[in-house]
Amino acid sequence: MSALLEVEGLSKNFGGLQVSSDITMSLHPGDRCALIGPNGAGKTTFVNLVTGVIPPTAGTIRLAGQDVTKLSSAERVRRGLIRSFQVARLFKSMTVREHLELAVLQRDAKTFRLFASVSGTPGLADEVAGLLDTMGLGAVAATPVGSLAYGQQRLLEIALALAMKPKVLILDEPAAGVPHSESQRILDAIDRLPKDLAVLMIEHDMDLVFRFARTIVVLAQGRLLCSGTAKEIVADPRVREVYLGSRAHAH
Amino acid sequence: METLFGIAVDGVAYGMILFIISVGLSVTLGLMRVVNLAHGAFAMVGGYVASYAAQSLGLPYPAALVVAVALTVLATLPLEKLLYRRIYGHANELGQVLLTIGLTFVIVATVNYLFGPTLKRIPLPDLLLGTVSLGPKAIPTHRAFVIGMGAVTLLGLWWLLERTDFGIRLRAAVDDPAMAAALGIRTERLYMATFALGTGLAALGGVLGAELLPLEPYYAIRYIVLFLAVVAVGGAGSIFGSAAAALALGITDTAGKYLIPNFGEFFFYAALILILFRWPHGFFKGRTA
Amino acid sequence: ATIKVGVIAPFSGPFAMVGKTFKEAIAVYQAEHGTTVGADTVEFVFKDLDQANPAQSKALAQELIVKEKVGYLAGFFFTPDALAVAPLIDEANIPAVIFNAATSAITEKSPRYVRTSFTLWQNTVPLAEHMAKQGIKKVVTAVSDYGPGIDGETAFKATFEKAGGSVVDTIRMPLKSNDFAPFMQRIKDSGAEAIYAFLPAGPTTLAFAKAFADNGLKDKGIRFFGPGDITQEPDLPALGDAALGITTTFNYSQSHDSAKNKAFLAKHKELFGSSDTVTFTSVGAYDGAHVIYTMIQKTGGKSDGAKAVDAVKGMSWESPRGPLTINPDSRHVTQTIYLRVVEKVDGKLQNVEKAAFADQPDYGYKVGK
Amino acid sequence: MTASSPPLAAPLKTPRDLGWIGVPVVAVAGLAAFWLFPSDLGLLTRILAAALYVLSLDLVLGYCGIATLGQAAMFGTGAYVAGIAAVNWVADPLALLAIGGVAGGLIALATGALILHARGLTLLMLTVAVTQIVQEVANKARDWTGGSDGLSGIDPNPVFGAFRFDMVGRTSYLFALAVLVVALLVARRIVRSPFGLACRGVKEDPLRVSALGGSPKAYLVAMYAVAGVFAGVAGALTAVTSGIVGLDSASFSWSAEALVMLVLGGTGRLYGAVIGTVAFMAVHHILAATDPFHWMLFIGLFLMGVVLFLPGGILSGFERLAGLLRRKGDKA
Amino acid sequence: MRTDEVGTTGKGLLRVEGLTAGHGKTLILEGVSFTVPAGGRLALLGRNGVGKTTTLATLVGQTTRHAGTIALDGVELGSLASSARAAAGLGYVPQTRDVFKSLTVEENLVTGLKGRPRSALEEAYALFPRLGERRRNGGGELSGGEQQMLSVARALLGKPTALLLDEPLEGLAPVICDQLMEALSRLDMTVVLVEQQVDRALDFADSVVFLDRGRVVHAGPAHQAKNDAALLERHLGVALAA
Ligand SMILES: Nc1ncnc2c1ncn2[C@@H]1O[C@H](COP(=O)(O)OP(=O)(O)OP(=O)(O)O)[C@@H](O)[C@H]1O
Ligand SMILES: Nc1ncnc2c1ncn2[C@@H]1O[C@H](COP(=O)(O)OP(=O)(O)OP(=O)(O)O)[C@@H](O)[C@H]1O
Ligand SMILES: [Mg+2]
Ligand SMILES: [Mg+2]
Repeated sequence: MSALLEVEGLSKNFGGLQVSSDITMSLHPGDRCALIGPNGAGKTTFVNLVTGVIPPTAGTIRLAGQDVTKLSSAERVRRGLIRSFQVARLFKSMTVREHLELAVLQRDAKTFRLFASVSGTPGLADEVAGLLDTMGLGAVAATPVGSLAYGQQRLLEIALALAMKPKVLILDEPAAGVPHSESQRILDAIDRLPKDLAVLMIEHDMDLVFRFARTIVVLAQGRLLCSGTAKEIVADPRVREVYLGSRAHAH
Repeated sequence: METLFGIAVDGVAYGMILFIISVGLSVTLGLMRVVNLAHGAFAMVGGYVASYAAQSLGLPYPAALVVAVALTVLATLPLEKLLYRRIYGHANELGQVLLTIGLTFVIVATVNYLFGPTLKRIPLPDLLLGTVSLGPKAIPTHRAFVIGMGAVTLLGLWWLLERTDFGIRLRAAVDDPAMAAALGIRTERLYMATFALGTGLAALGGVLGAELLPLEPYYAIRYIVLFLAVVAVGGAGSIFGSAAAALALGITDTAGKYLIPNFGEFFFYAALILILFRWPHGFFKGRTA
Repeated sequence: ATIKVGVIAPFSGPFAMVGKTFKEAIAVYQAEHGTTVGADTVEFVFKDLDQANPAQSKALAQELIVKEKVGYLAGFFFTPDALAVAPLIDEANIPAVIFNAATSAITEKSPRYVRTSFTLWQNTVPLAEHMAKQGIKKVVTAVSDYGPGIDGETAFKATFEKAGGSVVDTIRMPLKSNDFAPFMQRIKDSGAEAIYAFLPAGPTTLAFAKAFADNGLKDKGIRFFGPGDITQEPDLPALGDAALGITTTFNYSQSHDSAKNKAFLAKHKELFGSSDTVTFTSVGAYDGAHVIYTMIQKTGGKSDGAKAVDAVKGMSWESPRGPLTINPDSRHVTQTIYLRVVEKVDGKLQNVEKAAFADQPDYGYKVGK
Repeated sequence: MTASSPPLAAPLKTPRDLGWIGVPVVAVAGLAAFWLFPSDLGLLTRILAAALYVLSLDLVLGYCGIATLGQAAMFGTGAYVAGIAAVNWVADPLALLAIGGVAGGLIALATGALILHARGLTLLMLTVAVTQIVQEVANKARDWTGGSDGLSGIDPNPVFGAFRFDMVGRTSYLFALAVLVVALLVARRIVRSPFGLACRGVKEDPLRVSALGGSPKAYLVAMYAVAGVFAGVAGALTAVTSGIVGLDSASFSWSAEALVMLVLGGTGRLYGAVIGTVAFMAVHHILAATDPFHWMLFIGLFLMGVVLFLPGGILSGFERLAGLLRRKGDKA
Repeated sequence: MRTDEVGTTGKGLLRVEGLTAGHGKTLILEGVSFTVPAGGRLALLGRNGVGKTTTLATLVGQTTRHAGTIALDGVELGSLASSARAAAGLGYVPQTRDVFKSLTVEENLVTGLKGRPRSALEEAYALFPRLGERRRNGGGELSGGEQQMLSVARALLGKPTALLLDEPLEGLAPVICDQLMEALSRLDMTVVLVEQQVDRALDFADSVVFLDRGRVVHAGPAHQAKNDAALLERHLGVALAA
């Protein structure tokens, strides 16, 4: 099967600092890939590059075969490249429900309807309800996000990503601040996603990584250090040295 | 060639006056993030105090200048405690607009009542009268003086805000007051000091600029757009930015009026739009996180 | 019965002085002539319109007519505010006596307008002729870029060039100008011997006059002419020595030497403690009040605009500013225009009259734009 | 708290508007005023037109978070274009409103596309600049606009060919009231539409919106244009009812006044615009009538008082009052 | 509580009693009490949204306190301004990091100095070399983990007597986590730690408090809790990876 996302020779400098250098990788339908690496290795930057938040210094990005390197981030989203944010980024005064409604309407390109009513949009309510209980947010549906606990905000982040029916889903530390009990929800939700889409997850919580990922890619100082299955990675001395540290064996 | 030189000189002179008059706003609006539309009012108060001190009390110009700044700061500090303190913070920009407009109205009405609607002047010392000639071009001595004062203010402020712990703490307190307080920074005192700095500079500008922007009760409202323009183009909170902006606008305005006087207004605002189009955050990207 | 007169003028805001002078002049007139005409009591009702805002002007006029049931409208400092009421005074058949608004075209817009102030043409034509006679050849006009300014420019250019002079540059300065140095530079470069300048009284005029002195045009011997508004008495102290030598033509100056004026000033001082603020708007209102009184008297108190206006067409009388006649077709005062120079008279800056041009009509009537 | 209840308090969601009652309330109040102040219709008409104008600002500021000092650019354009049309070609009042609306919308679309990439103070300045330019154009094009003398001689036909604009201003007033009510209904519809929701998203965090696949600027420009239509209609309405257009209708101070009146009433609620306008203009009128020399002092204190004691505007005051009453009700 | 008997010599005795607080009128905490002896280490655990952050925020004075007392070495902090509490010796690392985005890394650290000389900054760079490399970068430019480091370093520079940490390990690479916990355990100051990585938290702490819906539902020694799977299951819904 052809790759959904192909990244080739991707590089980024901030001033003198090379944050990503010559990264080449690809995601295929059904991939469940984890991207790990030390702090400041360039993971979030990589995501920002792929999703078009910042322009690369060099390299190309192809989505389902088409070159999207020049496209705006919004355009990439419309083509199914969806990401969640490392630090929850939400509309503080809008309720949880409104968030999901907006996401769905946006996905269906219905947001320029000036004279329609939100509540009257067919199918919307049900879909939103579905998303709410997938993430166990039903109880707080009517709460302005500004007054949600951090963890709950993280869950909403994921819910939003799911609402957009991604082809390629990129999760930047989805479980940061979410306790293990809750993080299982996230994995379950991901498992319930259509099998043919590709998921890339950035995470520092190793149990989560090992539970989720079939392949793991390690990034260090902006370069691909190595990639492989959980076993191979844990076994790799370089990874232990730069990233996992002593506790790795615990798993 | 000579024309260009003339335009440059007049432009710079005008620009520096703009800077002196606006820099106070760059501090309150840019650094403290308070949309202080009463800036013009404070400048005016400074001007009136100086005018009164010089004309009725017969103080010499420098003394009048100092008195004006001092009194304005003293007079406005209570306002900080009573009014501004309640409206600090991002969320409240509109409240700030409304409150400071209201305050401006009150000050205008008061000044109008106390001093009447007629124009007031601050008599210059003989030293500042007449003109100094720069090559082919002569500019009023007073403007040369203002240029000097402008340069001093510029450097002083830059040092204070960028090089001292005060500056760092202030910027921290503006960036995230709650966290700053949790680190032991006494935000209230910091804000009060900065507010005082802002109004002091406003008063200074009001006095030094009086030759160009004559004192009358509606001064407070008349020129606010001008002040905002300088701060916006400079990049809120950037002192150098304000200076650069003031000069740029000064030169633009002068060139426009000289070359195509009948369309000077167009020229100025068209230029403003172009500049802000090219530098959406102002010359020196403001400290708006 | 009580006959109400609605006065629309700025009583607050930057032009509050104007309203004040209107009010005071009317008070002086009533103090001199009483508040009754025949069987009727005359009551003035004042409405505040702080800046040019025609829509508001019309709303106020409406209120005055409908609610206050006024028989006469008066006041009007700005041209648009005066123009705004044209349809109303026609429909209600009410006269509108204009105390100031100085654009010639106004009285053409309704037969019920009568104007007791002046127009820029009226002041400018004699000035231009005088300058030509002085042997001045090259002049730059520098006017604020709005109606009156442009009227002034047109009037000056037409007259001065007809008299053989040449206008080497016509500068229209944005109303909001603060820094006049560039204009001064331009005037210098134009090599003119004199300027004809008109700006609205207030801060801009002050800054302009200062710039004129500071940038050494005065020293260079360039002469400064203009309509009298720019050196109106209340502003002179602030203008200071920068104003010395400015030569203007105008229909009134405080220092005008006549019994009527002395009496007027005396009464004003008596009522309000000082007569320093007396200026052209004062006499505009004073004579306006006189016209209204006459109308009431001639119409025997019945409110009929058309009749009232006809009644005062051609009427002549002696005013503090000199002899006045209401021109029957333009319904604007024909009056003496004085040539004045700003001088220090025992320590106080004054517009000192140097010459008088009798019976000046509104040269701008039906000239069109 | 019982063990079953989720660990959070009742949502602190503020009502976006007064719900459906708002519109009828405005209509009824409007008619009441018609009977109560039959001889103040001139002023009341101006208030209604101003309310529509301020409403247009609420669409941008309250629902997109764009603070602008340029609303008068659209108002003025609407007023002048409608005025010029009236003087030269068109006489039907409704047609004139439409023309004004289109004009306002177009200028908003054009300038919005040019300036809406900016934020905050920069945007504020840009909107000011646009207004100044519009005003300067109006000043320069004397032959069309009458320049500073104002554009007079606007004399539209009777409404529906039946009701002529009388001197007392009855027609004008009812006409304006009808327009305002319709406008409120439309506005209410728009802010509750998917589009309105998206705009609120942009207000909160544009970047997040683009991460959802939307283009923030597109929404902003669209809403700016919609507001432009409202402002343009308001301008045309003023031109039609007052018969004259002056440079003040495209002035900075008129823009600033809109902002003041809106914040006074409360942003993001539509009705705040109406309440703020009525409050401000009524207070202004009364003060100016009673004590022209010092009204500014009192209106200044009034504004400050509102900020200090009714943060969120007069409407929020009402809401809090209602809230108190409701809680009392619950207790009883 | 047993922790009371632990030697209360040295500074940093933190005693919280009957704390009822929330955001504005909405109550989040109800009668939360616990005591940490000088130099003691308390782990504050609980599910999402039970009030852990609110508890710490209340200690530093960022929420509305309706009732209860907060005493540090006998000094009542409850009524003091946030800045005064910091002066009294509280250090705080918020869950959302709250680095000053418009300040450089170095300037951020300076804000934490509390009057100590700038030379002290080297301590921070020693603890997190990464920050040293980035000292001229804007705080907003830092990576998530780097911001976390900065937030922690900033708090440590002030030499607080009691340090409040809200999920300090979030977003840190395991190696860094090791280093940080190691560094923390070398500090001798009172520490209240909120952490999702329960195993690390319990290894570090000597006593633990479990919150649920704004109330303390269990308090006791950490080692005990660590081996009480049922307890953890009940209050966190997790069993530790053995
Ligand atoms: N705008 C920027 N300007 C300068 N440097 C930047 C900028 N953005 C990121 N960096 C630097 O690039 C490096 C990589 O940042 P990035 O956020 O990608 O790291 P990361 O792998 O996501 O780390 P973490 O796991 O801590 O989130 C960091 O050292 C950061 O300081
Ligand atoms: N600003 C706020 N206004 C109102 N309620 C709030 C606010 N912030 C948080 N809450 C509520 O208070 C409760 C406790 O929040 P808190 O952040 O203390 O939980 P937490 O234990 O830190 O959760 P997490 O582990 O996700 O950080 C939550 O239910 C949350 O919805
Ligand atoms: Mg990251
Ligand atoms: Mg928390």
